[in-house]
Amino acid sequence: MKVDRRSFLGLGLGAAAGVAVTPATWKLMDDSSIWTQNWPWTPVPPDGEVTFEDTVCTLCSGNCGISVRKINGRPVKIEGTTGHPVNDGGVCLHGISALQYLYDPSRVKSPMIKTDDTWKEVSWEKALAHAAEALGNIRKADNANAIACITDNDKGTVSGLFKRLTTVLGSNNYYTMDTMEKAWATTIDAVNGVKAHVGFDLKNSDLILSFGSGFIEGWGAPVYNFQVNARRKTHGIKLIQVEPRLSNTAAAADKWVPAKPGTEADLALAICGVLITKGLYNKKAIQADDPSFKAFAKMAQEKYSPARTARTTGIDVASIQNLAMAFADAEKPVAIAGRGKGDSAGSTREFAAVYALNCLAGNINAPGGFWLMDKDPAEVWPSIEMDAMATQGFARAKFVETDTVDSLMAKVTASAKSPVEALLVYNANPCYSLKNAKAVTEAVKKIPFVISFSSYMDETTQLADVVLPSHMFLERREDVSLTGPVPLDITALTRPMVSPLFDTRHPGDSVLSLAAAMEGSVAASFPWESYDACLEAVKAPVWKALSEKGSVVKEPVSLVKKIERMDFSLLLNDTAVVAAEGDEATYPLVLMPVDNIRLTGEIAASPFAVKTVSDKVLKGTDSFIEINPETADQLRLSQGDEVTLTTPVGSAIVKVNLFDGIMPGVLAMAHGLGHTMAENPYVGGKGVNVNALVGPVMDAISGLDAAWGIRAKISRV
Amino acid sequence: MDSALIPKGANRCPFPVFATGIAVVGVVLLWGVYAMGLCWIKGLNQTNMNDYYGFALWIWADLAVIAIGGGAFFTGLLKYVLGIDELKNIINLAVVIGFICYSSALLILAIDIGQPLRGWFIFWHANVHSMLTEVAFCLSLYFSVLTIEFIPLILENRQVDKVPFFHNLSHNMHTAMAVFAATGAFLSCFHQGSLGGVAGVLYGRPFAFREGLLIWPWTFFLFTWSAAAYGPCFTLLVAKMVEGITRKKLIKDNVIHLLAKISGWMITTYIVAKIIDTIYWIAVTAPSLGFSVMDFYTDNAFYGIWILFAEIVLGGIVPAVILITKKYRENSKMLLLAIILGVLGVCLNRWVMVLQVMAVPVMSFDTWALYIPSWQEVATTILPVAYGIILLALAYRYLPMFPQEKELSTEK
Amino acid sequence: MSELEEKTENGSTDSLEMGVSEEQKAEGDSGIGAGVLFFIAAFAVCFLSGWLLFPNLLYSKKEQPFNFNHALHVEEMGGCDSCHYFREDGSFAGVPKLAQCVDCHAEVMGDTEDEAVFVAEYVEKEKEVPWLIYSEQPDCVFFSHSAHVVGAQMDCVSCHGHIGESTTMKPYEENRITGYSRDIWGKNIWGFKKNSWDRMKMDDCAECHEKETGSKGACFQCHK
Amino acid sequence: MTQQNHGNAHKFGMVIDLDKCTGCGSCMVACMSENNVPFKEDESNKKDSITWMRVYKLTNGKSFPDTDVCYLPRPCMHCGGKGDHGHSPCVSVCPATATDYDYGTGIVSQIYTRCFGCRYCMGACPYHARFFNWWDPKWPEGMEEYLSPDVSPRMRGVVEKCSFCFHRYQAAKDKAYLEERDTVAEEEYQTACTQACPSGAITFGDLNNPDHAVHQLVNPDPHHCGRPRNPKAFRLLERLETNPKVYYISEREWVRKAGDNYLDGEWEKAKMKKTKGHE
Repeated sequence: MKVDRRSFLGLGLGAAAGVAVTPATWKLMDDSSIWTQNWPWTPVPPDGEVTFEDTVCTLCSGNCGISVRKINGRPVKIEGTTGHPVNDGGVCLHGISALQYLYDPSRVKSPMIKTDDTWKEVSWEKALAHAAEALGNIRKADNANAIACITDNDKGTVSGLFKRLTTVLGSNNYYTMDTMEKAWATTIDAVNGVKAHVGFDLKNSDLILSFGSGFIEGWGAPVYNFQVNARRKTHGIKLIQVEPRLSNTAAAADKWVPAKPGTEADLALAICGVLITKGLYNKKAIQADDPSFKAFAKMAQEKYSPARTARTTGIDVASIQNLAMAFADAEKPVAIAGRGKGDSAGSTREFAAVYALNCLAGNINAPGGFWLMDKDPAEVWPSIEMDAMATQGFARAKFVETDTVDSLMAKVTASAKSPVEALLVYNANPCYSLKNAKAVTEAVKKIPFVISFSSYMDETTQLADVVLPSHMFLERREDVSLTGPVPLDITALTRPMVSPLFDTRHPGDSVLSLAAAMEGSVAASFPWESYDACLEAVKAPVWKALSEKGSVVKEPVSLVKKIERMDFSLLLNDTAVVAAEGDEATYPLVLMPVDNIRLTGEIAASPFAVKTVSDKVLKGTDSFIEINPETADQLRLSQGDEVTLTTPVGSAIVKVNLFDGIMPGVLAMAHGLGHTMAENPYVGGKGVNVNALVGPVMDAISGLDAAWGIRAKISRV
Repeated sequence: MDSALIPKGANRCPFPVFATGIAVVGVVLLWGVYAMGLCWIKGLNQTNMNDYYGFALWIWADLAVIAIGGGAFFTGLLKYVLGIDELKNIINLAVVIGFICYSSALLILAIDIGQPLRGWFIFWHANVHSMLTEVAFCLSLYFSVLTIEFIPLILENRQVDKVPFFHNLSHNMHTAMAVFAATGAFLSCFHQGSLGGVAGVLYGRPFAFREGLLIWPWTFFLFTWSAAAYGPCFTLLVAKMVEGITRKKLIKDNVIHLLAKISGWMITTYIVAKIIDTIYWIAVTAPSLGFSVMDFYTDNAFYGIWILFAEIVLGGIVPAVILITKKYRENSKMLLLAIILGVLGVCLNRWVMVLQVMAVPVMSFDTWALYIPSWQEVATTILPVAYGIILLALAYRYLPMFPQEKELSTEK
Repeated sequence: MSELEEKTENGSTDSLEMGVSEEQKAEGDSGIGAGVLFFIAAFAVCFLSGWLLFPNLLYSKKEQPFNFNHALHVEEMGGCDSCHYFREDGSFAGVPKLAQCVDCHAEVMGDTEDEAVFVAEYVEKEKEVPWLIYSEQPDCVFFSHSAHVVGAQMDCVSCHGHIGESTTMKPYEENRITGYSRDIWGKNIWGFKKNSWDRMKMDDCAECHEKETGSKGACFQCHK
Repeated sequence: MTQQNHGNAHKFGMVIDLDKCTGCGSCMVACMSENNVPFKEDESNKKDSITWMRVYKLTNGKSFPDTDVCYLPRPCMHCGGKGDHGHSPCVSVCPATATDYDYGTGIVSQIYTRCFGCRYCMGACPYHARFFNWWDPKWPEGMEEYLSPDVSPRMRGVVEKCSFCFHRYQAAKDKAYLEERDTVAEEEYQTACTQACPSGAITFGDLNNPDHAVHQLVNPDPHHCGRPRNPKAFRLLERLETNPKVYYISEREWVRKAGDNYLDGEWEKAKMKKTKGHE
C-alpha cells in the first residue's frame, strides 16, 4: 500500500469524524470557555464569616470613626461608623482607601540602614544600636541639643513619647508641623492671652462667612463639615465664600465673593469697619470704650473703609456693605479662616481680622459660634531623669525661637555646617509638605544623621540614614485626640484591625526600645515595658472609658471660662500684611496652591484617590495650572498647552487648564502631586509638587509660615 | 513549475514572479498575523480603543468589507434567481470576493471580541433581541453558503477536475447553485440589514438611531440596499484592477456595462432613500431628542458637515449619475471614477455609522471622543487586505475564474 | 511580464500535463483504498480515545487530607445543620472550621486512625483542614442556602445527594482545564444525569427554578 | 415571569441631590473598594478608567465671576428602556444575554463570565456607564488580600458596570430568608456609595414603595414610566426614553437643563409648560 496524500486525507477525515462523535470536542469547547472564566491569574477572594470592627481613622485631623468589614478576620472594606459624633456613618475617600495604605507598595517592610546611598534591611537590634550609637556620640560630644525632633503635632501619647525622648536626650529642639489650629491658637493667645483650642459650632450657625477655607474640601474635620454643608439645605444655613477662585466650596456657597488673592484680611476688616460704623455689633460682648478697641475701630473704619477696601479687594462698596449687613442680620453668624484644608498655618493678621468679626458678632463660646475650648489631655507622665549631658544640652538656647520646622530648616540652610546633627522625624514629611520643598530637601541632606519613623518610603524617609518603620494606623493601638476645629472634645483609641504585615513596630515601642538602647537616664525615663503599658499608665485618668468604649467624648465640652482681655492692637501693625513673594514686573501673575479633596499632602494619596483625580488636574505625569480664559488669551495659550511656570523659588513644566471660575491674572495649582516614591508607581512620579514652587513667608507676628501664594510667570515651552 | 495547475489555455506569469509577488504581500500578511497574535495573547489593550470607542477601526473594516462584498449575493441573485445569464462571466469573481470579504469579516470579529474562547456563546446563549445575534447567525450561515458556492470553482481546477468524483460533485453543485444563491441572497439581506440595525437600534445614540418598520430600523433596509448597490461596484473595481495588473482583458465590456448599469440604478434608488432618511432624521428624529443636526458636525476637530456631503453627493449622487448614463458609463475613465467613488462612498457610510456614532457626545456635558488607532489595529485591519490579495491571486492563477478569458485573449 | 507569461505558455505545459495525469491515474485506485483504510483506522483510534481515554485524562484525582465519616457524625450529632449551619446574617457557614470541630475533638475521642491524624496534624497544630469541596461552585456564583433550605424548604439531599450516609470520602476529581470539581459537571462525561444531585451546572439550577417558580430567574439571582 | 412579578415587583432606584454633592469622590472610592474595581498605574485617561460611579464636573458656561460648577455623580442608570419594559439600551443589544433586566428589582445585571467582550452594550449606553477590562486586573503584591468575596473580580476582556451593589441585596435577602421574612427593609439594602456619601446626597430605595425616601423625594409618575413629578427632579437624557432609575435633584435651573439636550428656546418652552402643569 502506498502512502500518499489521499491516505493523509483519510487519516485527517477519520480523526475528525472520530473525535466529532466523542464528547471530547464539545466538552473541550465548554471547558476552554470555563477556563477563561476562572483564569488562574484572576484572584478569587476567599469567602467566610463577615464581622465588623470599629476603630478611628488617623489619616487627617478629623479622626472619623471607621468600621472595618472583615471576612474571616481579613479586612476587606472600610466604612464610616454610624452614630459616631464626628462623621455619623459618612467617610471620605481617603478613609475608605485606608486598606490601600495598609498594603501600600511603598511601605517600609523592615528596619533599614543606609550606607553609601544604598538601603539595607537590617534587624531591629542592629538598627536601634546604630541609631543609639549615633545619638550617643552627639551626647558624648556635649552637643545633646543638636538632636532635633519633628512630629506632626504634640497631641497624644506617641507625640508625648517623642517629646520626652528629645528632652531626656538633652535637647529642646522639638518641633511640630504647622497647621491652622496652631495659627488659631497663636492668634487667640495674642488677642485674648489664653491658651485655647478652637472649635466652630457650624451645625448650629445660620451664616458661615468663610475666608478662603476649603470648608467642604477637607478643611478641619472633613466629613463633619460635609454633613454641616448638607444641613444647609434643610436648616437654612447660609454660606458665603471669599476666595479668588471658584472652589468647590465657593460653588456650593450661597454667595461667592471673589476677592483678590491675599486681601481676605482687608475685606474682613472692612466688614468690621462697617459693623462698627453702623453700630451693628454685639454691645454686650464688646467694651466700646476700651482704648484698644477704639484704636481698632478707628483703623477698621478709616484704613479699611469700604471705598479703600473696594480698591484693594476688587469687591465693590455695595457688596462689602451687603456682606456686613448679611453678617449683622444673621442670628448666629460665624466667620471662619484657615486656607484650603488648613494643612498649613497662615497670616496671623488674617486670622485676627476674622476673629475680630466673630468678636463683634459676640459669638464667642455661644451656640452656633466660635468656641474657645479648654481641652484637658488627661495624661499623667512620670517624672524624667536627666543626666549631665542632658541637663547641659537642654539649658542651651533653642535653635530657632518659634516652634516651626520652616525656621529650623531655614537655619540649617543658612549655616555652613548644620547645627542639627541628628534629626528624628515622626508622622511628618517636611521634604514634601513644607514650602520651598527643594530647599528643605537640601537642608535635610545637610543634617548628618536622620532617623525616620515613617511607615512609608516618603520624601523625607528617602533621605534618612535609619528607618525604624512604624505600624500603620490599622495595625496599632494608640490614643488620638481630635485636633480639627470642630466643637467636640474626643479622645479615641485606634485598635489593631490586622496583625502587622511587616517587620515594623509601634512608634511608641520604637521610642521605648531606642531609649532602652541608649541606656542610663534615657532608658530610665521610660519605665514601661511596652507602649501598651505606657498608654494605659499615661492615660490612666480616662483609661477605663477609653479602653472599654473606644473613645472618651467630653460632653458638653469645657470652654475657656474667662476671657480677660480682647486686644486687637496686633492688627495695627502694618508689617503683618503678607504679600506674595516676587516683583510684579518680572512675575505678572499670581500662583496659588489650592487644595483638592481628592489629593492629600504629607502622605501621598492612595491609588483609588489618585484614580478619581480629574484629567484637568493630572494627565499622565503632567500637572495642570488653572487659568482664566481671558488671561490665557492674552498669553495666547489654549487648553492643554505645555508651559513653563516660573516663580522666584523654582520652575516647572505644566499644562494649561482653562477655567472660567478663576480670577484673571491668578493661577491655581493643586497640592498633593509630585510625590516621588518609586515603589508606588500608582501615586509616585505624578505631576509637580506645588510646594517646590512656593516659598515660605514668615509671619511677622507668629513666625509661622503665612505664604498663600507667590508671583509667577508662564511661558510656552 | 506549477503549470500543471494553471487552467488550460490560460496565460500566467512565471512562478518565480508570482511567488515573489505573493511573498511581498505575505510579509504584510505576517505583520498582520503578528498584530493579531498580540491582540489575542496580550488582549485588546494592544489597541487604542477605549470605553468611549468600544467599536473602532477594524469594526469599520468589518462592516466595509461586508458591504463591498455584497456583490457576491447580489450578482448571485441577478444571475441565478433573476436569470441574467451574461453575469455568469463575472459571477466567479464576485463569489471569490465575497468569500474573501466574509472570511475576513469573521476573522475580524474573532479578534475583536475580548474573550475569543467564549465566542460561541453568541450562538449558544443567543439573545434574539440583539442585532448582533442576527448578524452572527446570518453571517456564519451565509459564509457557509459562500463556501459552497466557492467549492465548485475550486473543483474546476485542472487537476482536481480530473478526479471523477470531484468532477461530478462540481457538476451537481452547479445545478443546485440557484438554490444556494437564493438562500445566500436571503441570508445576506438579513445580515446586511442587521449590520445596519446594529447602529440604527441604538436609541441611546441620537446620531445613529432611526425609526423603522417593526423591529427593524431604516438603517436595516438602507444597509441591505447599499450593499446590493455598491457591492457590484467593488466587484467591477477588482475586475478592473485584476485586468490592470495582468494587463489582460478578462471580462467583456457588455458584462461590465450591464453590471455597472444595474449598480447605477441601485445606487440611484438607494441614494434617494438615504436622502429621504437623512432629511427625516434631521427634521424629525434628532430634534425630537433635543439635537439639531449641526450638533453632530461641530465642536470637534474632524467630523464636519463635509462628511455628510462626501457620503451623499460624492459617494452617492455622482456615481449614480455616471452609472445610469450610458455615455458616461461606457467611458472607461468615467466608469472607473464612478466605481471608485461608489466604493469609497459606501465605506464612508459605514465609517460614519460606526465611528462617528461613538464620537458624538450624548450627555450635554460630555465631550467629543476622537481616537487614533494603534499600529496593531492598523496591521490587523490590513491583514484581510493582504489575505484577500493572496487568495485572489491564487484563485486567478489556478482556477478558471474568468470564463471569457480564453476567448478574449484569442481575440487579442 | 506578459512576455515571460507567453513563454511559459508556449513552453512545455502540455507535455508536463500528460506526465502528471498518467501518474495520478495510476495512483488513483490504490489511493482511494488506502484513504478508506486510514480513515477507518483514524476514526477508530480517535473514537475510542475520545470515549475512554479523554475522560480519564481530563480529571486529576486528589485524596482528602484524611477520611471523614459522615454517617458516624450524623449518628452522633444529628442532622446536617448541626455542623453545616447558618450564621446569624443568613449566610451559610459551609464546611466547618477547625474551631467548631475542636468543640468535640480537643482530644482524640474515638479509635479511628483518621481522627488521630486530625488531632495530631490539625487540632494540635491549630491548622485548618484543607478539605476539597466536591460541590464548590466557581467565584461567579452566589448560592443562597437560606433561600433554598429555609425559603423553599428543600432538603440537602436534593442537591448534595446522600453524602450524609457515606462512611468514606471519595477521591476529589478536579478538571485539569477549568479547576472545577467533577461533581459540578457530573460523573457522566456527556453530562447526563439520573438524580437531581448528579450535576450542579447552571442548567440544573435553571431547570429546577423553571419548574418550581415558573422562571429561570434573573442573572443576578445567582451571580455576583 | 415578567407578568407574574410585575404586581409586587420592586424597582430599586437612586436619588442624588446635586445641591448637597460636593464632588468629594467618596462615592467613587466606596464603589471601587466595595466592588473590587482594579486600578492601573495611570488612570488619567478617563476614557479608559473603570469608574462604575463617576463624578462629572459641570459648569454653567458663564465667564468670571458668574461661573458656577456642579458635580454630578453618574452610576449605572439601570434603565427600564422604552416604555419601561426592561429593554434597556444595553440589555436589548447584548448578543449573549450577559446582561439582563431583572423584572423583580429593576436592576440591570452584568455577568462577567457570560460576557465575551463584544462591547456592543458600551456603544449603546449614552451615559458611558459601562467599562471594558482592557487589561488583566492586577494588584500590587499583597493588596489582593483586601478583595471582597461578595463581588467576583473580573477578568480581562469583559465589560463591567455598577450593579447597584446587588450583592448587598443578596446578603439582605439571605438574612430575610433565614428570619422567614418576605421583605427586605429599606435600610437593609443600601448601596456602598449611598452609605459612604458624607453629605448624604445619595438616597437609595424602592421607587415602587411609597414609604421609601426615594419615592417621596421624586414622586415618580407610574403612567409615564416613572418620570419625576417633583419639578426640581430630573433624569439624565429623559428624552431618549431610556427611563433611568437614577434621579437628580437640583434647585439650580442650569443644572436641570444640563440633564438633557434642548434645541434653542426649547427649555424655556418646556419650563412654561411644566409650571402650568403644576398650577
